[in-house]
Amino acid sequence: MKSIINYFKEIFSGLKSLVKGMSVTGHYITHPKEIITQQYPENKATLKMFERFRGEVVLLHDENNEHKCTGCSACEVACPNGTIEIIPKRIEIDGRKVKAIDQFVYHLQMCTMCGLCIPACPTDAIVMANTFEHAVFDRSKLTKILNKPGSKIMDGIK
Amino acid sequence: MNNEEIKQFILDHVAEAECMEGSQFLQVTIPAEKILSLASELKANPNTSFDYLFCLTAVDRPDHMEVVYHLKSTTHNHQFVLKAKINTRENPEIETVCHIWRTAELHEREAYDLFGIKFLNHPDLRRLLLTDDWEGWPMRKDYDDPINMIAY
Amino acid sequence: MEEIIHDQELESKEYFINMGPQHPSTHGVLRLVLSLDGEIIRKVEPHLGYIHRSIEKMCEHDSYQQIVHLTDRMDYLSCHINNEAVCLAVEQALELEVPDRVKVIRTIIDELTRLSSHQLWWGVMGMDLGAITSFLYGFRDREMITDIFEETCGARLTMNYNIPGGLFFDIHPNFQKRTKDFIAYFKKKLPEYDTLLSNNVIFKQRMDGIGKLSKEDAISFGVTGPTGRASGFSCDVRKHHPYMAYDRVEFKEILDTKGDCFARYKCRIAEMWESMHIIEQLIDNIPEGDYKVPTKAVIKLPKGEWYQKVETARGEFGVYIISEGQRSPYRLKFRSPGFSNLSALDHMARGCKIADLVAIMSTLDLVIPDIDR
Amino acid sequence: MNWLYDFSILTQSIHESLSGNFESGTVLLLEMILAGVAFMILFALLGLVLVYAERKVSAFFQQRLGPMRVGFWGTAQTLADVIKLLMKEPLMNKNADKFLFNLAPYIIMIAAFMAMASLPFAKGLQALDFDIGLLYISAVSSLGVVGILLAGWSSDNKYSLIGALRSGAQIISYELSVGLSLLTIVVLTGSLQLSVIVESQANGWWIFRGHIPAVIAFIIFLIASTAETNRGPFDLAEAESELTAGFHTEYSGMKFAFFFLAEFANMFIVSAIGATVFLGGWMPFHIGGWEGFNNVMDYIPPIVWFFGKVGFMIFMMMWFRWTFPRLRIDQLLTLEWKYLLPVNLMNILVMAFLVLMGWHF
Repeated sequence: MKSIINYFKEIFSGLKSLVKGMSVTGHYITHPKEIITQQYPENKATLKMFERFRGEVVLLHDENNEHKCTGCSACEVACPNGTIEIIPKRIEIDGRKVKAIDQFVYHLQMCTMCGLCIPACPTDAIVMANTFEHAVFDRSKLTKILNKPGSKIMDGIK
Repeated sequence: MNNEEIKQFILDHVAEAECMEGSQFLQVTIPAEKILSLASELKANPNTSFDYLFCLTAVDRPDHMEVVYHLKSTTHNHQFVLKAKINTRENPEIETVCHIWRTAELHEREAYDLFGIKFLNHPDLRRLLLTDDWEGWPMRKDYDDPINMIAY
Repeated sequence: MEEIIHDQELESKEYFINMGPQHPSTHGVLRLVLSLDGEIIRKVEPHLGYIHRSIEKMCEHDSYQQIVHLTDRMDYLSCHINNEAVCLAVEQALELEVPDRVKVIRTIIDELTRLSSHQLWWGVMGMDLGAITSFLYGFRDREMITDIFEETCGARLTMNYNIPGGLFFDIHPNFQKRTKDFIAYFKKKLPEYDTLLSNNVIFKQRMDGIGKLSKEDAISFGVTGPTGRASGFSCDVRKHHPYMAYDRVEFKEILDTKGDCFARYKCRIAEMWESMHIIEQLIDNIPEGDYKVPTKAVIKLPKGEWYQKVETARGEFGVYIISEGQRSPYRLKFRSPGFSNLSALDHMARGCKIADLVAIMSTLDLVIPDIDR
Repeated sequence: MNWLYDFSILTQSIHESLSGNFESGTVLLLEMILAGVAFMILFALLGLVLVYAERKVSAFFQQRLGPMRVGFWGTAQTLADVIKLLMKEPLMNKNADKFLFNLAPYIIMIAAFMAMASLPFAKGLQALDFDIGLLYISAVSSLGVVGILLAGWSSDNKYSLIGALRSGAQIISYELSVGLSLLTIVVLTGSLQLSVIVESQANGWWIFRGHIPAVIAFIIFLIASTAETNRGPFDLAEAESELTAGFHTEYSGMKFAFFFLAEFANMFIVSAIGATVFLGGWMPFHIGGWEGFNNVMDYIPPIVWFFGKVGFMIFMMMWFRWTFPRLRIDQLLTLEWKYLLPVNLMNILVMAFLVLMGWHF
């Protein structure tokens, strides 16, 4: 007799647990306000990344098209993946030959966004930007030259 | 048991063991031939009962190979590092411990895969991480892979 | 006639199935070769290495700061804890004492990482058993933690927030508020996990008594983390070798003795409560101070060797550094919890059905990059 | 507007106009073609609507929005998917049994068609009204498993084979429960003819009139029919986390779409049977004595009632699917042989006793 009671108890407790489980999903279908989907390209205007988000390395330029990079290669050394390549050149400032950058080459395809290059920079020339849409149609487009054409080093940066 | 007692215990069993108080654990180096007898003793003896092998790895030294066993006892809560020194780099061989600590089976396969150390009597000694037709032992210091070079 | 009868007798013959490298329940590129007798599993043989990147070899050429970011890519679900292992080893070797503030922040983020990892595990676990809805609920809650990470650490998954000697940045001003909000929110949502899956009769029956692992086997296989603790193996590094702020918080080590899938499941759910408990104790008491101690640009460890273990969401993660005094380690070994946990899979799955293997795998909570390295 | 309430007027007029123009053999042929075309259109529409509904319902269960991009609120999503599936390359394993491999999806579709033929959609809207209609449907709807078994066998894939065998064991077992739970109501109606079953519920649906045994039978039917359609917690034949995709692992393109469509068609069929037998088919909801209320209910066309009830059943099945984890094969058989079948047998006895004593309403 006991086993028969247990048998029915089992059925009822089983059914009860199933109904309870269904109540959880049932709660969400009756509360459409709790939908968490974000429709990405449509909400672009309101979408804001957190300021510390590491998207890609950029070389800061001011309004005079001047940057702070001296070409010291500290970031190149700090980078674990060989993402940054500094091609230096010699320029003349006040009659002295000084090392400067010719091209600041940045291989986005190799970057792991670890951010080690940022604190390595002695002049705070590079920062991490918040951009996150890096998809391009051609891999070669991922190799970027960060210093803008015609830009030069800011005065007083050594 | 404290480090001193473990040291004494090992010296009783393997006279030629070299002990060193490392920065963290007691490090004991023994010849590779002695590993099986010492390991079974360390596991079986109720005073030591090192039943938990939490790390097994190999080190490639300039003139010899080492297999490093990090041992811990879950009952006595003491731990130490056992190093088995294999005197050759050409064709290193050592007895397996995988029937003493079963976790060693995969760890030894990994060590074989990356260092080329042959674990004798291992039930299934094959390449683990690399493909079966891989040539060479990548974690050795003299391994040269011109295709997948690390850029420096 | 006899011959014909003999021919027609049903002989059971073992056959093989390749589960993976592309398979919905292997969570990555793990390949299991199953020997099957009907649906009963006779043998499971893992074939690894599909995403082997030889991180240990790469570490032999990298500076210690750079090694830290490589550990992100191993167990990506507990990346912060992995980072911490390397940082702790380096700090120990350099005999650096990090400020209290760093210790507390690291502990909080450790526990947040553990929570987010367990949330993902819970979702994926449900999905492996066919309850796809749990996957989205798990991710919904995890999203809040990744937002906290993104705001403070600058990335959602591979955060690289630890550096030898401290942290990359100080915490964001919103960090405490967000974390408290999350704890309040998740305390309401976690019972929902129980009603949806844990108490479900189908779920219970699928997990109960499946994939048993005894305590002796767990120790012998080196199975750690919630998986080992469900078998009664007291292996919580946070308790046995406290690091960071774990010696000043009060928490329980979740232990079970049954060692089956359901015990492992319950252990992880209980661990989520414990993690929230730890965070609650610390979040209001972050001491003031520096967020890092200055280190040299080129860190050179003295000659010697160090082994540092930490408790990741999957178990005991160890870093074994042998230094010869150079800027890179002479040899560096990562003892990854998944690797040892996986070795017990064959032992646990023999005699089970294919559906059980899926349950066992998801309660082992394997992360394949962690195993392959 | 009268034809909306009684389709026999419409069908009769079509029949008469055809009879006036052709001889009887041609009329029969033309009518068969007409009915066939109508069912095909219904089939396609069902596929489109149900796939969309499944996606949306599952999305709302999971706090998502579901398809939103193609058409208004993603309504054209299924259409886009059909086009995609049509353009896909039909691949086949080298060692697959080509004939059976190609045959399998059609068998499943044909089984679904045959079952659908005898469903009473509304008054007078029924292609075949056998006097053993219920028996016919339960016989035909289990034919689909032949297609699944063939698909699994001929694919030359072990995953498919395991899935097919699982499905075989499952459907053979659950066919029993479906049949017995339907029989419980047949005890009440005393007829297997679907139109008679529907007519007998004019004064109230059997689920209300049959006391608790009818409710139990309904619950059992709901569980067993979900299992019979290989859905929800019983989708062992597919079991995507264990067997990748089970019996249709190797299918692609349009042949895969047939399996996909058949799943939804089967879901519709079992829901329709359930709605017909337990919930009164196209009969409106009546409460004895409330004349005004009953008149309002009568005003809603029967076809709306029918599809509403079917929709309710389908929604329940979706709810199961998106809540529960999948059963293991031994659990599945335990559930059937240890729980559903004994309860069902007992239930049928109780029902027979009730009917014998005349205690039902």
